[in-house]
Amino acid sequence: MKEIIAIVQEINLFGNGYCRLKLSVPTILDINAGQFAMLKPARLFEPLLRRAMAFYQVKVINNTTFVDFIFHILGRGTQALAELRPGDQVEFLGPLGKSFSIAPIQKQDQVLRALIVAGGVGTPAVLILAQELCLKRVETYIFLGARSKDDLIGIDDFSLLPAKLTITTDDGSVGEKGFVTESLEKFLEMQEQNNFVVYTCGPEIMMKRTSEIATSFGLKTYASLEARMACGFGVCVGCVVEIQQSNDFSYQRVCVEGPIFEGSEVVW
Amino acid sequence: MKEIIAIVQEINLFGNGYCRLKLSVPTILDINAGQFAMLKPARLFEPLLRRAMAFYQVKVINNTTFVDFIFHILGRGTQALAELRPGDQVEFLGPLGKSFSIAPIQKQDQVLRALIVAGGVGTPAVLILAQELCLKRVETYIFLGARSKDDLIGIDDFSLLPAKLTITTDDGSVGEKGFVTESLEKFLEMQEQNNFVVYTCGPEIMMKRTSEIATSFGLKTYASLEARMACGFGVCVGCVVEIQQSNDFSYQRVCVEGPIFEGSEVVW
Amino acid sequence: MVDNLSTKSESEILAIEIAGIKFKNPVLTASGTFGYGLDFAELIDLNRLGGFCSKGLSPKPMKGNPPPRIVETHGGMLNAIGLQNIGAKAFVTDKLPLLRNYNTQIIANVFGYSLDEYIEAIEILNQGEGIAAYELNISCPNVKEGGIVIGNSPSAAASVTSAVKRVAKRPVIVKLSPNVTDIKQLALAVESAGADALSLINTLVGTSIDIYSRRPRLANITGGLSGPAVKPIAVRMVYEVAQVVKIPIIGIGGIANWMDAVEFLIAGACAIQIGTANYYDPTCSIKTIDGLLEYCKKQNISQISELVKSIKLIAK
Amino acid sequence: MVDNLSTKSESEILAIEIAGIKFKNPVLTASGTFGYGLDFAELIDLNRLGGFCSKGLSPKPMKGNPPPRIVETHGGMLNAIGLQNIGAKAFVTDKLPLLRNYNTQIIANVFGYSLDEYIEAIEILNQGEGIAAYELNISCPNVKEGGIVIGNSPSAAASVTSAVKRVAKRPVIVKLSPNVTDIKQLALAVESAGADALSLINTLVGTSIDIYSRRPRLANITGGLSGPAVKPIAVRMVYEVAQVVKIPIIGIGGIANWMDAVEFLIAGACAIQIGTANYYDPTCSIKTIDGLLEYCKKQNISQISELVKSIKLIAK
Ligand SMILES: Cc1cc2nc3c(=O)[nH]c(=O)nc-3n(C[C@H](O)[C@H](O)[C@H](O)COP(=O)(O)OP(=O)(O)OC[C@H]3O[C@@H](n4cnc5c(N)ncnc54)[C@H](O)[C@@H]3O)c2cc1C
Ligand SMILES: Cc1cc2nc3c(=O)[nH]c(=O)nc-3n(C[C@H](O)[C@H](O)[C@H](O)COP(=O)(O)OP(=O)(O)OC[C@H]3O[C@@H](n4cnc5c(N)ncnc54)[C@H](O)[C@@H]3O)c2cc1C
Ligand SMILES: Cc1cc2nc3c(=O)[nH]c(=O)nc-3n(C[C@H](O)[C@H](O)[C@H](O)COP(=O)(O)O)c2cc1C
Ligand SMILES: Cc1cc2nc3c(=O)[nH]c(=O)nc-3n(C[C@H](O)[C@H](O)[C@H](O)COP(=O)(O)O)c2cc1C
Ligand code: FES
Ligand code: FES
Repeated sequence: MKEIIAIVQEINLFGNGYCRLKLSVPTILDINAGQFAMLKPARLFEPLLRRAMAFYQVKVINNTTFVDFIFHILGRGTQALAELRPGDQVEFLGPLGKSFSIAPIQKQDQVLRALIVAGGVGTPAVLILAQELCLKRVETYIFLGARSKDDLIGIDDFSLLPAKLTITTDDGSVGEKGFVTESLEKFLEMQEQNNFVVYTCGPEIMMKRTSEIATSFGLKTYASLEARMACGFGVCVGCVVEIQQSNDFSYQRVCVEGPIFEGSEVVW
Repeated sequence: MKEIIAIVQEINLFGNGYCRLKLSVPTILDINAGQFAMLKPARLFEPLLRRAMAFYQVKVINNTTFVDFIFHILGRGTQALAELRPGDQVEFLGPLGKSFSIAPIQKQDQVLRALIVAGGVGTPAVLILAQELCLKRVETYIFLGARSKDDLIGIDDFSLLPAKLTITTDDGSVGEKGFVTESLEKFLEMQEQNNFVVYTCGPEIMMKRTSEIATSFGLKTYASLEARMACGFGVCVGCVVEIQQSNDFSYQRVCVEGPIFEGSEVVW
Repeated sequence: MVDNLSTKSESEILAIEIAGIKFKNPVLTASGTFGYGLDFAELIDLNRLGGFCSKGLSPKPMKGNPPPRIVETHGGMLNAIGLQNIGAKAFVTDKLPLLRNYNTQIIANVFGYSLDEYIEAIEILNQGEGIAAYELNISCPNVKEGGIVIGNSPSAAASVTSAVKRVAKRPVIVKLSPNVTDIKQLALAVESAGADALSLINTLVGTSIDIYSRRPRLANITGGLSGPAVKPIAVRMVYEVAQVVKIPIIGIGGIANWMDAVEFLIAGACAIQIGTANYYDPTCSIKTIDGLLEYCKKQNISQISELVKSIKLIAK
Repeated sequence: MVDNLSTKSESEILAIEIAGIKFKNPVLTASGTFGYGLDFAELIDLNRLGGFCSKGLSPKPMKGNPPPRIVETHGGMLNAIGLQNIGAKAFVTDKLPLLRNYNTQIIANVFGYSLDEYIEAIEILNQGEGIAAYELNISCPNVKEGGIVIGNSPSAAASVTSAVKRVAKRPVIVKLSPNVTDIKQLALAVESAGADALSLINTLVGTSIDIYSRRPRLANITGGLSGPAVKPIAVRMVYEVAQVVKIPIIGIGGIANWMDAVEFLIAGACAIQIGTANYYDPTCSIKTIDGLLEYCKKQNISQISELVKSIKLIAK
């Protein structure tokens, strides 16, 4: 975790109100799949709090780390981030949180297959994971859902991977029509061997449903959760989610114990 | 008074932390010497309040009014204004306040002479006045004071006028060394006929001293005051200054009854 | 949904009634932030407003506090105007005749430093034509009672209320101070004393000090905090009071757009007042009316009163 | 000026003493915004801090409130964490041994829902080595007394204070609630009850409502407002309390930079705590220390205590 000033390299608006932001961070960062940063335009008085953003792409060149984020422009914080211009300074804190673990896939005698289910602005959080899985030659199936064609994120980058990619849109403007979880269920029903580990990131309702479907097929799900965050590094205890383990529950911090939790343990 | 969105045409930083801002206002505004506008970058959440800025230059072309401001970058509001870039939108309210009156000069049988004393960021407020006086062929003497060479404002524009220009700096880096009020006093002592009307804008202490000197020579002073403003158009009653008239005093609003007051009536 | 909302007029959707007064919409402007109304005529169409509250009026004109009177803070401002005003009589003779040309409800905000002063002001205003209601500002010190702030004491607030009710020819709205441990007590006391409605909140007491001169930034040392900074406190107080009183509530405090207005209505306010936002966004009240109408249409709300106190307390 | 400031060390200029505890500078971090201290070790040099206050500790661990627990507001945030904490015992056994490696003052913030709980927590903490003082959070409801908030009643606050003082082996700082009509009364009651110092302010009660779901944005419905938005109220309360008590005051509320810190010192605080700003500007405390030192040097202040309560009330 580093608290440092990053510089905007590129910024582009696209689709239905999305923004892609490339920053250069003048240090070497060790970033893993599923981690995030807290961002805020430098010297901005309002809003006060930084915004949590998952790393979409990471590249280290010499002593600089180049990081990409993709976000939906919604409220005051993302609006302010979207108004940044190349050369502007950004207050950067990261990398934060635990990463997606591919250990569960490899721990077995036989290597399992990976199944990634992402929706909306949950999509950016799984690209690095998908890259890593493919690099490790894990057989990987990716399901990406979006409301419509103009809400699809990162198709270009996901298409480059040697993974089976299924796209769904709610309105059918591209790919299969319907919810991504419907495609997922059909897919699993058709499999002879259900030797998958499921990774998911997206709207809560989508992750909950994914987790339910996975459980019904006897699969484990790792879900990357979102929560309102004040600090992003564990001190405010504001970002908790209810986690059920054995017979007790506890409130765990999405920014430290998460953002990735086992789907079956989350009290959705 | 119009409440309208203006567009940044040009913005330049210069000297010891000064900014020159040119806006286009998509309407015809009738602006007079000494009036001001309330400005704020559009959609900025913080600071809340607009900032009062005197018109420095005004030009109407077709249905658009081009207005220039010069300001010192000090606190949060002026910092935010200084970060504007061409094309950005600015919330504009103006013109506001009363204007410098040249009637006192012309009301007499014989036409009097004008004496303008300005200092620091009070300087921009008197350029239009000086232009108007020169246009009306009033014999005009201009005294501009600044801390140093790098704090002088608008010398290029003032030099173009057929007026006698005296420059003073506190450190002597250009023009006469010392306070502008010292030069003023020397000047008045040397005059055979003290048939001046005095106009002043600048730091309070400078205007107070100018008014005292003028009074001692039997001259009237019109001073353009500053006050913290919330609204700029008379509704908050926050910007008052104490004004003594006959035997009673009242608190008068700098934004409506001012910003120009008779120096001898101001309780400094 | 039975009604076809698209055929409903703005006034059918937005009209509300408080203490028998009909407002064309629930958007009012707050006392001290709208002058005597006329200054805004150049900037907005006053006829569109639900109503407005005059600058606080005392029986005699008042000079107010020495400057500096205002300080900007993060998300708000402090003011110590000292209730400078032209006096109730000048309001009746100089302002009302002009204001009567507008089709909006005029609420006269009234204050005093003693019970007698309140009554004196009300009696002058009773003579004025075109006033819809009185709003009592009780956040001022009572000089006779050793300077205690009337609005900080339920019993003092109740006695001002009942005394004013006895003479007032118009409905009386009592404006509550937020600088109290339990605003519910204050609200209940004032309700029992006969108030027709409540408005809340007035400003919170604060101060600011210049770190170089080490002097207070306000000549009065302390001032009243207003603006978006105080909104969460105001919404909480409206919510709390709405749980205990039966009379209508007008919500005030940091409202800067239609979303803020909706929040207050859901919390329990029947109408709202826009204050500080008038300064930095002079058309805020009009934009709020437009926004409320659009929100109602999109949310299938055929009459805005459906929103009032519609907060759902069940989690998730 | 006799001293040559340029030869003075940081600690000579900035050191302060409160209730017999020596702080290397007046910059502390506030309870609930600094975890148990260790989470910050990766971001700042803890040895530079005057001190820090732990997250509020109860005798037993607490799970806290269900989420959502926070809402951002203009200039601040609401929180309803529900005092989730690891409990006093785990603090003593798991955190203190690590914290003792740092050269800074550790203040254990303590709360309870009854008098007994306060005493139980203090007795556990008395066993811990390396705690400089206790800070009592009295802004929680007393379950036995029908849920009244201890900190809103001078008598309840005084009885907690004197009970804790009887068992506490370390100085006791009482942290005051701002949600009261007269904070001076509260301060005086707690001072008479034996408090060694006061800290103020805790958060202001507020709420926020989602306008589409019409549900409160916090599962707990209301929460505590903190951040720059509340600073003017906090400075006013520090100023007021400093006029009436003799014990030292620690100022809290919206401090986000050294200028804010100076303002609180001038108002009457001997030290300050940084809260919410730690979240969005994790090095804020260090920058504040640097800024205070520079300010002192530029203003020819040879010892920062010269600033304390140096407010000049004479106008102009
Ligand atoms: C670990 C993590 C990773 C994330 N990665 C991405 C990403 O890659 N792309 C992307 O578009 N978004 C991502 N988000 C969500 C992003 O942080 C929110 O969209 C953003 O905080 C909303 O800010 P706003 O200023 O637009 O909204 P506002 O309405 O101004 O937000 C108000 C407050 O609510 C919080 N908030 C609102 N919505 C969310 C949300 N969905 N999650 C968390 N906090 C919220 C804000 O942080 C802020 O404090 C991520 C969130 C988390 C927790
Ligand atoms: C009628 C009028 C005309 C003005 N014309 C000019 C001009 O042409 N060029 C220029 O540089 N400045 C001018 N000013 C002053 C300018 O408005 C202030 O410099 C500016 O308000 C300071 O804002 P800030 O954000 O830098 O300071 P901040 O420290 O952020 O200000 C805090 C608050 O104090 C107020 N304030 C601080 N200093 C002043 C001041 N000197 N006058 C009024 N309010 C103040 C601000 O408006 C704000 O509300 C004028 C002021 C008035 C009243
Ligand atoms: C400069 C100023 C003057 C005010 N004067 C009065 C007044 O005369 N009478 C009154 O009842 N309230 C007065 N108020 C309080 C407002 O009416 C309102 O209650 C308060 O500002 C909170 O609302 P806001 O946050 O929207 O401004 C004044 C507020 C401000 C900022
Ligand atoms: C998320 C959060 C948790 C807090 N927890 C505690 C606590 O456990 N005990 C306590 O005394 N104060 C607690 N506080 C209050 C702060 O210590 C501080 O008094 C308050 O936030 C005002 O300061 P600020 O505006 O600088 O944040 C908490 C504040 C926040 C924002
Ligand atoms: S965001 Fe503060 S603990 Fe997670
Ligand atoms: S600035 Fe509001 S009355 Fe002058």
